Amino acid sequence: MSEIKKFLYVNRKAPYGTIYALESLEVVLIGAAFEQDVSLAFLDDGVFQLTKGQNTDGIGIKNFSPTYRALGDYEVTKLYVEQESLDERGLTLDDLQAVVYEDEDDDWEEKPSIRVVSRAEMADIMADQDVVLSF
Amino acid sequence: MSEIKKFLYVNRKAPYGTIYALESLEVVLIGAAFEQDVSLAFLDDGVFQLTKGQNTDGIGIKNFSPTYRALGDYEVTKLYVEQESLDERGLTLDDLQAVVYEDEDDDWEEKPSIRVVSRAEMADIMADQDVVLSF
Amino acid sequence: MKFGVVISEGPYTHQAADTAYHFVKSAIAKGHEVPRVFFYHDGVNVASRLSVPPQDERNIQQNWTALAKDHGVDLVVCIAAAQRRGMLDDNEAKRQGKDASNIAEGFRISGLGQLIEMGIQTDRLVTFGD
Amino acid sequence: MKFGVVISEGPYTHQAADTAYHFVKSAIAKGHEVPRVFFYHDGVNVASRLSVPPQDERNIQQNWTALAKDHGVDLVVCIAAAQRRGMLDDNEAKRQGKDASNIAEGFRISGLGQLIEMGIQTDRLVTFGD
Amino acid sequence: MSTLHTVNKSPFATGSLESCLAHCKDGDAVLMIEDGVYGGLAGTAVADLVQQKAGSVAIYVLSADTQARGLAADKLLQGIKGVDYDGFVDLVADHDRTQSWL
Amino acid sequence: MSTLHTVNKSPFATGSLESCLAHCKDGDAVLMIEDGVYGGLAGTAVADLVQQKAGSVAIYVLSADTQARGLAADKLLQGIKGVDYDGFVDLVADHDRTQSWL
Repeated sequence: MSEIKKFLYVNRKAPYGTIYALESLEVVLIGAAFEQDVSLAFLDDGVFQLTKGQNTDGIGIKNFSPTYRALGDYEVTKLYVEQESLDERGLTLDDLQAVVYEDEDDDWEEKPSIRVVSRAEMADIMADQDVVLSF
Repeated sequence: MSEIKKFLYVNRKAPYGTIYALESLEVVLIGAAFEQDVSLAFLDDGVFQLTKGQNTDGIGIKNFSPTYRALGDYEVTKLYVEQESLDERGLTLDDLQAVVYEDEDDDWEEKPSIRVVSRAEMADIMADQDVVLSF
Repeated sequence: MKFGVVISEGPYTHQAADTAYHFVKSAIAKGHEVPRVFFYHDGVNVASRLSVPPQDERNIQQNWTALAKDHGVDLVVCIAAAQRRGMLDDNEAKRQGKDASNIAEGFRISGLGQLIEMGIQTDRLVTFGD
Repeated sequence: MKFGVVISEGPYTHQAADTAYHFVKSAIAKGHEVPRVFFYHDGVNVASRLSVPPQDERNIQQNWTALAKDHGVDLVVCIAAAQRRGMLDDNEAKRQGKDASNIAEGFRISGLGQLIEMGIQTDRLVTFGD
Repeated sequence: MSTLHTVNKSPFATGSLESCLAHCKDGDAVLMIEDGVYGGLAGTAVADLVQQKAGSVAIYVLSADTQARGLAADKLLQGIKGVDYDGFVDLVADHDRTQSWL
Repeated sequence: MSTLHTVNKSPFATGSLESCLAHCKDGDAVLMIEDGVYGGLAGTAVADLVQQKAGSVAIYVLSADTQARGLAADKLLQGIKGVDYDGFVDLVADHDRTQSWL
């Protein structure tokens, strides 16, 4: 297991209506222990997973959105969000919660984990992986 | 249970990829014994349920398309198929299997059960029901 | 008014069983009757007493069992859908030669006729699915 | 070549477990290795030994169990996904204080690490889902 | 005689909302629940379609579902009303039938 | 370095095929399986989109799935190739990775 592979977790579904977003996150957290090169892609309805201000008291389902903010502690620091997907949904980066990590290669400076990319860039990212897991 | 209600079974999903089409048909067959006023609506991908020439040997799932042809024996004789849904899918009535019934009020003449209707007519049919079951 | 409710999707995977639960609770609190809830398709999986959700999540099966107990709601699991998906009560397990059952208290297995009957006998029917 | 396979949806409801079965059979027949199949989300429900499909339909669980036996495929059911959905083996049932288990022969319950490990150790990973 | 239509799917993921709107009649009501509430967002690729229909059809969102998803009231299209589960029950009672667009 | 994309949803029901085609690169392959095979039909609302992409991307349908659904070969778009499960396996082996558009 010394080989390092590029893992991409592709998130295309909204949270709460179905469990895929939550169970995707559970894989990411466990996967972090394997020290692979991990990226997360949020496109189509997957971008809704990152909206800020989620409050699930009314539906009685656990709010797991704070967990995204903890990903930096697991050294999961590349969250690619597709611009076109945001646009179609009337969202901007401002509607998403801030997710940051401390860059150990840059004097632990706090940097944003969310990187907004174009559809073409997202296609490039997808084409650069060893393993693609879809949720 | 002497009251007769209008029941509409709404079929909007394709067969085999998911089980909804089959399990909808199972309800229709059981429901026939209750002597209600039954109609079936096929719209959106539901129109694919009625295509002719289905052969499921390769996928190892039971072919239930012949069951639609038996509906007449259960006095289920109103199968409404939406024209616009056919058009969007490149289908015509010719691509669907023939489903017929014998009209007891007309000297047992054989008549088609499939009635192609416009979207506006489908909306009228939906608005004329007591109970709508969606699959 | 009498409401009939259909649940078509399994617990946790889809929100349907949660939304239906809040709806039925509200309907009863507002003085309506909900004589029966019918579990069809993957909805039959809601009835499993073997479910062990994380401690900080709701227990969907237990919520329904409590509702049945407190308000006399008849929770009917479709037998044909249940057999395919491995949901059995003690009788069914014996009849099918299976060594275990998994249906929780408050749920009963019966035929699709109960769905049609619910449609006939209630004033409104609401389906929660996928 | 080594293939890893993920199944994300339950039996009968979605075609995923069927398509995956035909795919794995073909892969093995063509001389590839399929060391492991990982069942996640509702895919865990494929492992139920309590399933009783109609006699004229395929038995999805038995198909997988046979494949595991004949070709040594490691059928891993995700423990976290399984607990929520009421899929337990004897050990888990005892640990959780449940009075029954329902996992079929040939399947074993384990953690999500087995999915990642499969991704690392195989040449290709294919997901069948909804 | 009117119908309550419920839509529980995101309009960006499936065609359920579009099909619902194409089949509902003047005086009907549409209630967006679960992932369906995204159909109530302003400024989206489907906003015009929804806004157009909002003249002849009453459109609601289930507030518990918009809150869960972080959709503040000021992000929703004008004229869309939020209801709680009690309001959902009232809508079912007040219309002659309920049709679920699954 | 190229990717095999699988699509298992009807393009009339969900946006998966459209999203897949918008993200695949020249030289990639798209395999339509299960309800995804409807994307291979000629004369549909999405046929132009698929036909357009078929120049730069190889498009396949799983024959067992087209046959199950009664889609005769002459109803499919030109240039779309049918494969059996063995062909599916070959496609997975021949591309560097497989991405499932669920």
